[in-house]
Amino acid sequence: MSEEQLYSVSSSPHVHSGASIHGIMRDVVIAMVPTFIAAIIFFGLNALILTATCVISCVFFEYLSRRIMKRNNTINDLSAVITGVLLAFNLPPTFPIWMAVVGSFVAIVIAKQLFGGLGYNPFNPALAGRLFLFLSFAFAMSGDWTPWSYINTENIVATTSATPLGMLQESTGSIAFLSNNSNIMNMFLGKVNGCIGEVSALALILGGLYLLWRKVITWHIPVAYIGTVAVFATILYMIDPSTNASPLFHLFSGGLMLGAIFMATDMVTSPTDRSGMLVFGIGCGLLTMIIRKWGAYPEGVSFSIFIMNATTPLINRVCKPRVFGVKGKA
Amino acid sequence: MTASKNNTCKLEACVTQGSTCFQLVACHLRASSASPARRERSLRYLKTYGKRKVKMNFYIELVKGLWKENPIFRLMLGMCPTLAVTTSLQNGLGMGVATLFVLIGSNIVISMLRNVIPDKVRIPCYIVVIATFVTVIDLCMAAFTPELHKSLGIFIPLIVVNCIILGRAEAFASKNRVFVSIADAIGMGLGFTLSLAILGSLREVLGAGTITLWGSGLQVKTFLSKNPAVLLLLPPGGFMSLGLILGFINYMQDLKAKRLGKTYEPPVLNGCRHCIIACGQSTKPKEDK
Amino acid sequence: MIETVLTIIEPYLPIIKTVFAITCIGFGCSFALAIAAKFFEVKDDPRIGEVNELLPGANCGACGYAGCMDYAKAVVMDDAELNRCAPGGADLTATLAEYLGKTAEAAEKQVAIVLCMGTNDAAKCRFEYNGIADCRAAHLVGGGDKACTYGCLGYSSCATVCPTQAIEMVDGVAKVHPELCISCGKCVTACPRNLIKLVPEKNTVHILCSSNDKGPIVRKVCTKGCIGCTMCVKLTKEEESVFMDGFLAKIDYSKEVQNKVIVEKCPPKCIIDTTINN
Amino acid sequence: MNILKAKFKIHGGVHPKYRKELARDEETKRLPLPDILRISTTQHLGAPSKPVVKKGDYVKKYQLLAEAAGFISAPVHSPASGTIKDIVTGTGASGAPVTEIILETNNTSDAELTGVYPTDEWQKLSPETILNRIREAGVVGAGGAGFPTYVKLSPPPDKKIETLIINGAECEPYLTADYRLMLEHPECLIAGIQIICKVLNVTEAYIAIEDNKPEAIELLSKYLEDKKIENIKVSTLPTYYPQGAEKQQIYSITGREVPSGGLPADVGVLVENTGTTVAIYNAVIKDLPFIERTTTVSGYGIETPSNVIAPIGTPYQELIDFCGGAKDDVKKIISGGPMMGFAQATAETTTTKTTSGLLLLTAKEISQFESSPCISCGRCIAACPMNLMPAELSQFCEAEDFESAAANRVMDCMECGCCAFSCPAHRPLVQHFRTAKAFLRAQPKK
Repeated sequence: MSEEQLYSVSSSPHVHSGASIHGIMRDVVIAMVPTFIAAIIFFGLNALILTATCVISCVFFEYLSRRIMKRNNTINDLSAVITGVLLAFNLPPTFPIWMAVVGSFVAIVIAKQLFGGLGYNPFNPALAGRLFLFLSFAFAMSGDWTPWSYINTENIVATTSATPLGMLQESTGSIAFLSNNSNIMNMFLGKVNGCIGEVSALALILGGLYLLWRKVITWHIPVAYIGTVAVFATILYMIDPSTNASPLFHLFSGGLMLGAIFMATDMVTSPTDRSGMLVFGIGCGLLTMIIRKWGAYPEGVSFSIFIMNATTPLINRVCKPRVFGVKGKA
Repeated sequence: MTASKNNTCKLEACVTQGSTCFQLVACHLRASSASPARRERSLRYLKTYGKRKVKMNFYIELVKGLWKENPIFRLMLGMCPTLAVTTSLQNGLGMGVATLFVLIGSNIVISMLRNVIPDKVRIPCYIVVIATFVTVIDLCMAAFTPELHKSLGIFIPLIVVNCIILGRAEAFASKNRVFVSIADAIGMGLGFTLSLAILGSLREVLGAGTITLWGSGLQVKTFLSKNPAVLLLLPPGGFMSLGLILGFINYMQDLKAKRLGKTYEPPVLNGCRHCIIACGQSTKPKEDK
Repeated sequence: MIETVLTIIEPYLPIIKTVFAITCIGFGCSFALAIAAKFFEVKDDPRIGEVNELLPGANCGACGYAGCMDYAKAVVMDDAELNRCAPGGADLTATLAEYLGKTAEAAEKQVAIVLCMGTNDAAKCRFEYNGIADCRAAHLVGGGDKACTYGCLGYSSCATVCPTQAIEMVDGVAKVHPELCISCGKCVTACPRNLIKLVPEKNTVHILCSSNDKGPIVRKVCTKGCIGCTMCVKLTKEEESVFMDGFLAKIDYSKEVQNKVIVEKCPPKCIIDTTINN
Repeated sequence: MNILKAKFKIHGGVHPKYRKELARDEETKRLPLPDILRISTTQHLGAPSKPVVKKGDYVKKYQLLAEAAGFISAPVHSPASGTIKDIVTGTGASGAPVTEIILETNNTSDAELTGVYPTDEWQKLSPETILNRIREAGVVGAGGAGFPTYVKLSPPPDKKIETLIINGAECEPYLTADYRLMLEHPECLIAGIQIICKVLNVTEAYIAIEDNKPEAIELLSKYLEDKKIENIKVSTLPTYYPQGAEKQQIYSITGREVPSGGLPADVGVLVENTGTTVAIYNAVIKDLPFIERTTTVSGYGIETPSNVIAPIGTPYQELIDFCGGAKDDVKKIISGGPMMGFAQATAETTTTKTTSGLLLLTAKEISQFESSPCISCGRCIAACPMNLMPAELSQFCEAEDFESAAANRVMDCMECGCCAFSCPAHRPLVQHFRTAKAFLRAQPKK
């Protein structure tokens, strides 16, 4: 008996649903494919190169830092790939390659591995990388770019070099133009200037639906986030349509869709309970609109998610489900 | 040889600090377990620990602040000015020198008055002494280096509550003779200045692409000045660079200990049993079974 | 005359005013402090603080009090025994006795010892354990994976609670470094199998087995287990320092083992003499 | 039709692969009497019973082997005639040491019963007599915990039981013993329910069955209709784990929440397992003590999965051999269901009154735990039927901060395993809670 194969003994349960971190991350990668295709369609080779750079350097830094810290290798869980893709999605198409590598370093090493790796990072690594680049290399982050220019530069009619939100901030374009239907349609499809992964709301929503179908994310954060922005923008629009853009403009401009679907729903840095997720989403929405309306920067998605990430432990503390059989607050 | 000396010094440091670093002592005992003789000596220190009778040495007191008990990199004191003013080498040096001056002055006076000051009101007394010297250096800097004074701003008056100064007054000057107190002050002050200079130059090189020693006259521009990572000049950059330096120091200590065939254990006093962040250390997979 | 003085000190007047004001404030404050000290004084035996200074400050709780300060209070106020502080040892007891003008007998220094030798190659496993690497958790799952139901599980729960890191896991069995042990007894309570005992330091001969099973059963699961052959008891018949408890030989720690030949004679070699083995 | 659909939906729950098809259509078979039975004296929750026989004694079938040692305890009877070989300390299914009476059987039928009552005469007995008979027969909850039924059926006088629920949900994967029992012996089950109703003076009874067992639902409702029994209804529950958990089942059917730390009697409900009900029937009507039970032997590691009636004290190896033997790639032997059962180190462990299943699982079916960090995906919180926050609790447990764990109600955890089942990081959550609960229980009450 003793020389035979011993039976395995562990605590119950003895069966498992089969879910794994790798599987979840794989689903997220799949969900990002439509956006990636959209990015290549709108920005051409630049998008491809940028994404490849970020992914490769993120995986490389992940491997290297785990190696130096003598921890087990975690590149197989694909979280570094996701960080890379998300970081690239948050960069403008003309962004210098070396800066993208620096951003990947900050994202993986400083924001993630120095905190202990996947599961311990208080902030979304891609977001941390983006904010580092945004605050450090403000000029490069607002790089001029005209969509379709890689095909034929003469076809450009209505697009200017600034992002829609940038125009709103500087009031360079008239509010009426920004809110007109064809412009909104362009923004929905992604035919505007912006970071490579944030322009096409359509592709992002497709990815989000896939994630919902695969039960990787729940509806709470995206719906609360986008809903809050919509309500906020509607109120502003109803107060004064001449100085405020339409709610649809706010929904499809900037990184809102990308943030709400892919960044805010990052499991590690968002609350765990459903009620907490709603609070988190509403907080993100409010902060985003406050920054867009009254802040110094045209876009507030990154900042708002980053700030709400910091409040996640607090939200987790407050928003707890009512324990079965316990009357009132636990 | 050097290693044993190191350990002994560390032990002495623990003992003189008078803090409850029993565990630290034990850590070093484990680290020094290679040679029985060394262990024996360490154990002797452990026994005399409660009585705290260690001879003072001017040189040891002077040198310890530079590295072994560097107030910033090893003792983590005075974080507020450290993070706030080190946006350039010049600022770091200025702050360091100002602190050095206050530290020397306050250590001398407090050490002289140590038998006069009643125990219960010692903290107000220290504050008064320190505030006097801070006022002096504040006015002097305003007069002679107005630019620097302007850029350091509120942090010069805030030296009053810098815990390095108060800490040395409380932990050292109030218990020791003037002579060694001066050595302690110089060592600690220089260590502080050195750390600020390192931190300041790092942040300036990366965040602005320059190194400023004295205004725009003594300023070197590096290739980074076109595209500097401005974030490093902002407060988060201060935290990040300080954290990276601390991590690097621990890493180097670890490598050094490995070379000597030991394991380096960072000075953790309370252990991590009560830390709520489950870092997975306590549930390492079982080895070789 | 006064006018001349005034003209001389005229430029210094602000300074004089300031000094005067500060002095007044200083006096006022110190007066207030003095009054406050008188009114709000908490009667406190100054000896408590000084006794606390004498204590090692490890706050290990070996004395049975909440910490060193608590023990100092108990020593001064409640006449607690002076020999309770294990880390301080006999020296401290003497110092305290001298300081407080009392007489006290130093407690014998005790060290923890793990009564098991079932290393990875000596003891067999019953099953493959898959779960938390913690003895208490492993003990709850099927009673632990070691085939011997008495033996050390080797998941280092004792080593984790040890405040001085005196316990090391060697080959799957905990081992105490006696020179680092401060006899706080934390490991004794941490061990789910009650393998760790505090024993007087002067005893150097130990029987490192806790299995109370009959010989054949022990032999089946561990090559280093006490098989209850009673040889050591017979060899130490005169001094009566070893006795049988069921099927397990135990050292009577109130006596010292003189006949150290039992270390050599023990068939499974589970008796050790620390003076020889280390 | 007397089929009721459960109205209330509990929070959480999971859908494991049920794999009931392995043994669900297997007719219950009777195990030939093994040569050696090792009867544990810890067949139930509470104090182990005290052996009244000694080594060398000759015992007859149904004879008392060990008597109840205290209020919460139950007697143990001999499942066969034979000689007591020894009384030793062995290992129980949970891994804890137990006292075992080793019985060498001789396969003669010199059984003695105190007296047999005709089936219809039990109506005339007083509730006290019935209760007494249940106690003397050593009936305990057959679902898993093994709470002595006698104690359960004597609620404190200030608590009035209004509703009786017979738990036929059998939500654990693989297990089909209760299902077979319902299909094969509906008359025993219904009579058992009527006995309990009489004892407790309850008028309303439900048989709770998950809707993945339509045959059982149909058969029982038809039986009830034919016999014109009005006060017993079949209640169908949606299929998910842990539907069979007492508190969750009460909520599903009645909408009442059993208070934390309370008993079902606090909300006027009593839940009995189907196996227990049949045992009550046997005890009261046939005067048979609880000496055997139906056990499902299943899993991909066994040649022919079956439902077997085995006497208590049967070594698992006998059951495995009876079912065609184990396959080579068996990695885990589990006593009970895969979600809450105990993994066994050997097949030497013996069955008890609570052994509802014996599973031989291959490496493909079982899960491996890792202590990788929590990625706070919240799936455990979504799955927890007690609405706890397992992710947070496990971190408290990992840091050994058991006070905080208790403050966050770790004691309300029923160890159903939903959290660990759905954890993508494969964290051993339930084990953390078990350790914490064991620690907290050992602490003196403040």
